[in-house]
Amino acid sequence: MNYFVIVDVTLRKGIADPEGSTIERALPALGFTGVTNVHAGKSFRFDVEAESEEAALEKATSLAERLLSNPVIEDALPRIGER
Amino acid sequence: MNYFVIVDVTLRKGIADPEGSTIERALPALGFTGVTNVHAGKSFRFDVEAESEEAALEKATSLAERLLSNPVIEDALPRIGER
Amino acid sequence: MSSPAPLHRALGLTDTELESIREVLGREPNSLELALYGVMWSEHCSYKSSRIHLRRLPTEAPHVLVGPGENAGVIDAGDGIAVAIRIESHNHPSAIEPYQGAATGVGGILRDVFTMGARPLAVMDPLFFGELSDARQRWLVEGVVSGISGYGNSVGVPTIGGELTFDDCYASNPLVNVLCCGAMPIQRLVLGVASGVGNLAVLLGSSTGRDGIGGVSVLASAGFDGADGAESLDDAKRPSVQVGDPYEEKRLIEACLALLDDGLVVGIQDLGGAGIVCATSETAARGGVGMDVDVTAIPLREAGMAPFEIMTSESQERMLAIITPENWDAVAALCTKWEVRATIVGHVVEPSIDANGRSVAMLRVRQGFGGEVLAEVPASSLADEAPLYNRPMARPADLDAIIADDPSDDEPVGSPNDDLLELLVDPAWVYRQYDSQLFLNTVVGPGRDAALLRLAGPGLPSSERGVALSTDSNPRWCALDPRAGTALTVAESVANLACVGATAKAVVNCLNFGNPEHPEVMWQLSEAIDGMTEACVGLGLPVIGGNVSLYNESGGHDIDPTPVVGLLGVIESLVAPPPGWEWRKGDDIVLVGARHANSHYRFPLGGTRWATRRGRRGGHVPYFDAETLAAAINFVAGEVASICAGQASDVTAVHDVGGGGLAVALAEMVAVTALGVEIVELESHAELFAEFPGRFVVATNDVQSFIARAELAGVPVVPLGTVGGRTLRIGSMIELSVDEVASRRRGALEESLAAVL
Amino acid sequence: MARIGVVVFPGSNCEFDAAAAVTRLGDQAEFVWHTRTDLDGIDGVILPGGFAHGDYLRPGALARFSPVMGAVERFAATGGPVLGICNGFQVLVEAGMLPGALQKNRGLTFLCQPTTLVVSSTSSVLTRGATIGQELVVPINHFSGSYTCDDETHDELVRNGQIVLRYKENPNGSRDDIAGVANKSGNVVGLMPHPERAMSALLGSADGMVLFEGFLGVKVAPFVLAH
Ligand SMILES: Nc1ncnc2c1ncn2[C@@H]1O[C@H](COP(=O)(O)OP(=O)(O)O)[C@@H](O)[C@H]1O
Ligand SMILES: [Mg+2]
Repeated sequence: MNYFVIVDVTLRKGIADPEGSTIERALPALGFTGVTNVHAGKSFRFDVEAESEEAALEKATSLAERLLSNPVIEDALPRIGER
Repeated sequence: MNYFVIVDVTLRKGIADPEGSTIERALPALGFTGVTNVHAGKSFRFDVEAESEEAALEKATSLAERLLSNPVIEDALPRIGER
Repeated sequence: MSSPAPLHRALGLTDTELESIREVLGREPNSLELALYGVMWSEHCSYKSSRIHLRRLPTEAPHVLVGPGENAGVIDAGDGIAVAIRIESHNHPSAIEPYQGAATGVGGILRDVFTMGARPLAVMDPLFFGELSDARQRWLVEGVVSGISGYGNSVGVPTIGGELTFDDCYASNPLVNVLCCGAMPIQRLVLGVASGVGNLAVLLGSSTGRDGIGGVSVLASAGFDGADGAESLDDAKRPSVQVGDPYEEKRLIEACLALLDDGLVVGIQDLGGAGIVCATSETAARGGVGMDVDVTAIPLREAGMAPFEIMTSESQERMLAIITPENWDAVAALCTKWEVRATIVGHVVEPSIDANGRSVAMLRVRQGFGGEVLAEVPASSLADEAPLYNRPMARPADLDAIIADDPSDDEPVGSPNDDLLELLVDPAWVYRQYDSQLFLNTVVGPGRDAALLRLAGPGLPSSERGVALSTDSNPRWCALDPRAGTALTVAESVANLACVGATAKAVVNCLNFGNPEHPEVMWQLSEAIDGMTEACVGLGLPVIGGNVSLYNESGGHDIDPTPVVGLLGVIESLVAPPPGWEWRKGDDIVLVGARHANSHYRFPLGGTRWATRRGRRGGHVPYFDAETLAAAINFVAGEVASICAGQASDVTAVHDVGGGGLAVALAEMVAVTALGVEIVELESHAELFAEFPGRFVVATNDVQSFIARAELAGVPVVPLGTVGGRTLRIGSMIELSVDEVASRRRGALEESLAAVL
Repeated sequence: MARIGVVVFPGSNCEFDAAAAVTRLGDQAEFVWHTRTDLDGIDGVILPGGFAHGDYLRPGALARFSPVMGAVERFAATGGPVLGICNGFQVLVEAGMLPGALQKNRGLTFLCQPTTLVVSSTSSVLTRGATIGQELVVPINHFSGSYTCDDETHDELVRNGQIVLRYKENPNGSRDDIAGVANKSGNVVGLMPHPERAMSALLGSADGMVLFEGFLGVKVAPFVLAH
């Protein structure tokens, strides 16, 4: 079976997020108020060939932790997605 | 009310995704097989002050299209997220 | 098949052009054939409006190895090294997706250079935007600069200079020009020629997607899909934006140069605008041979692509190599090492014999080698025989009135101090984002008069020489007088090179103009070409390549005529850096060159930055006078060259007087040295801000001996003052602290951009 | 004469420049393609700057899986000198051979400019020929050069003298102005600035010379492990 997996990669708490803060600072000038705590992250989407949803997630988790994120600064969360 | 919004920015269908293809090509050598159609995207997380969920999403959509993506090559999909 | 009659217009072909196609083929073209003509006979590919004018440019000199017409111009730079150079525009793509538009512009210009066998060693990026008070312009600037940075840095070619102009005429039509210069051992020079019947056409690099199909996409809409079998495609979703992949390009560069070093290719050609049809028809036409292309062999990124999409796609990072069949295994092995995909997509075949017994090199598009022929047209009819137009020309009716309204007569309003501060901009925010040092060649990087590089690089014979590069433009002059404006722009460029000791050797140009269907635009283009011709003949320079970008319109208005000059020079011995702008305490400052302009006015202000900032866009442009210019330029170039050759000199700093005039040139030197200067009283405020080339500010620690040398050379010198203190003082007109000058200049651009990300 | 292996990944672009710095000081440079799995006969390894594997995913993230990296790790484990410059530094942290991580620059733009470095520790193969407090003008050329680590790691770096170079004026937001760090033994060093671009007055600075002299063992005693 082919499963569609999405991995969200976000910066770990406490790690500086210059991209998020820059966007946040720029917002008022562009007319956006009331938007706070902006954080920038990455996401990866792919198909995983596996026996079961669980097996697919397991594979995706290993991929996410070993490759798609840098554990020193990032968290990675895989989930089964909808196409 | 404060709503937590996540905006996923992905490349539009048909637009070349060199990052995704490069990662995909590298996988077999790293011992990951059966992973295909890899696509790389961005995501933004923020809090929106708004009257209702709908109003929050509307604000996020405008923000997503005007600032967080270029609709010529990217799709931006805002959703209410869980913290 | 649906009748092609309504189709040809949708493909951008006129009724007369359709008639010519029928004549060439001796029959009705099918829709695929029409699509091929549609892209190849577009203005972009065929230069149909400009070609008859471009023929007037001088193109020859003993050191020219390859002139216009090839992918890049090439000169013999000495010591067994050939230098290739090319400039191109990527204006329209950059207007809708600034990052990718600029990035793919860099990718394209690199391919033009390494397809000649040269390793790309330097990029330059002349950029033109609307005023930064508009948020969209800031978005464009950020996007374009990061696109050039993102692609150029990653692909590993330093960006060593460019231009940065802000003017409302570019508000919805920014100009993004990119120049690339590369070098090769002279024997590696190759041309994009297919020859040798039985040889193979090998497609290298990326797969082919529906990128940049643009105009021909009408074929996909209902009614036209029959013959080509295009699957239901939602036009609105069709991506015409190309995404650059610098990593693919980097591997492509290494693989192609290695193929050439190993003698494995007969000819090689990049895929640019019009993709495979362009590369195959051009190589076949140049070689006088036929070419069979198998559309099913081409690796695709997307399913269900129709032949017209495959043939015209502008997917990036692809090259076409012509090889002998015996070399296929070696080519494949080398490409595997560099992880570059190599696929045989075509065969070189005998030319066909037409009804009159003449041999005609045919491009045939087939469904499988030996399979059904989907299109069959003479290669040269696509590549070289587009109709040429001598479009109507007319001098703008209001030009005389505009010229008559000359700001040189204006009395100064307000303080010259403020005027000067307003004119100071340091483009460092831009060029700091570019790797300008890779290959350890950059002796003078961005931010000075011209860039100066050692003539060295991987695989080159060793040499003590250097090459210098400058890009220049002056749309303000060219709007008033495109002929004199263009000639003066060339002169300004030659003066820039003199500041780093180099002798100009060759010109490339990028002619950015408005809509050629406007007679005024055609007149501007023709005048600009005459001006370039006059300057190049007068200064002894060949034009070895260029690019024409038309249809640059903004809100219904044509942009100001913007011919961009790229100039390549050589210095014979480069063992010490040129003096630069850093003068020293106690130095004497002199002005070298004619003090007064050869013009209606001693100090003309027409078309200057000073006048434009005040909304004054009229006036007279100075005359171009090759002899006077050449004397000053050659003298300065010689002075600097001897310093670069390691000789002792009393000259400590050199800067040419360019945009903003004498006051700006002095202020720039004050800013970078952080040392003040005391300048004598000038004739008038106009002398502060007048712009005309051929003048240099020189600092010397032995003014007597310097003046003696200048006199010997017949070049006028005016003593201006002495270096020292913490103030920039120019007579009674300017008095500014060094810190204010420096901080205003440093911060100007960033402050204007600050409102955006 | 030392034999220095300059590792070349697809996408590397400073390999010629690194090799030029080595040969300029009279040693021998040898390109090591990333698929090689041995470093036989090599006396020192340089991971040069550039964009290995396009820097896709994260700088260094794909490169650290290249076959050659196993050999580099073994080489380092036996005390062999390893120098990562810019992208090479990013590969070393991704591979876990050096602590910390490199994030995007504070200003979110690529930066190519001269910087002044201050030598903070001389117990590394790179800085052993310099003196503490010595100032060196060396250019930077990166987008992701902001050094990041947690407090614990930082304490340890300080305690062990592993912070070898700091910026005099921080250009990119690096924690504690860090420009370069070493491993505990001092034989593996990574730095974001490009010392190979500062080897000649003609090009603006020759201050990188003292660093390469250290790395190549010129004019200084052979490196002795610090711990
Ligand atoms: N877009 C750019 N990219 C890189 N360098 C630039 C850019 N714009 C300007 N520069 C550099 O800044 C310096 C000043 O440019 P300019 O004012 O056009 O010089 P000049 O008036 O002498 O022709 C030049 O060295 C130029 O190469
Ligand atoms: Mg210039």
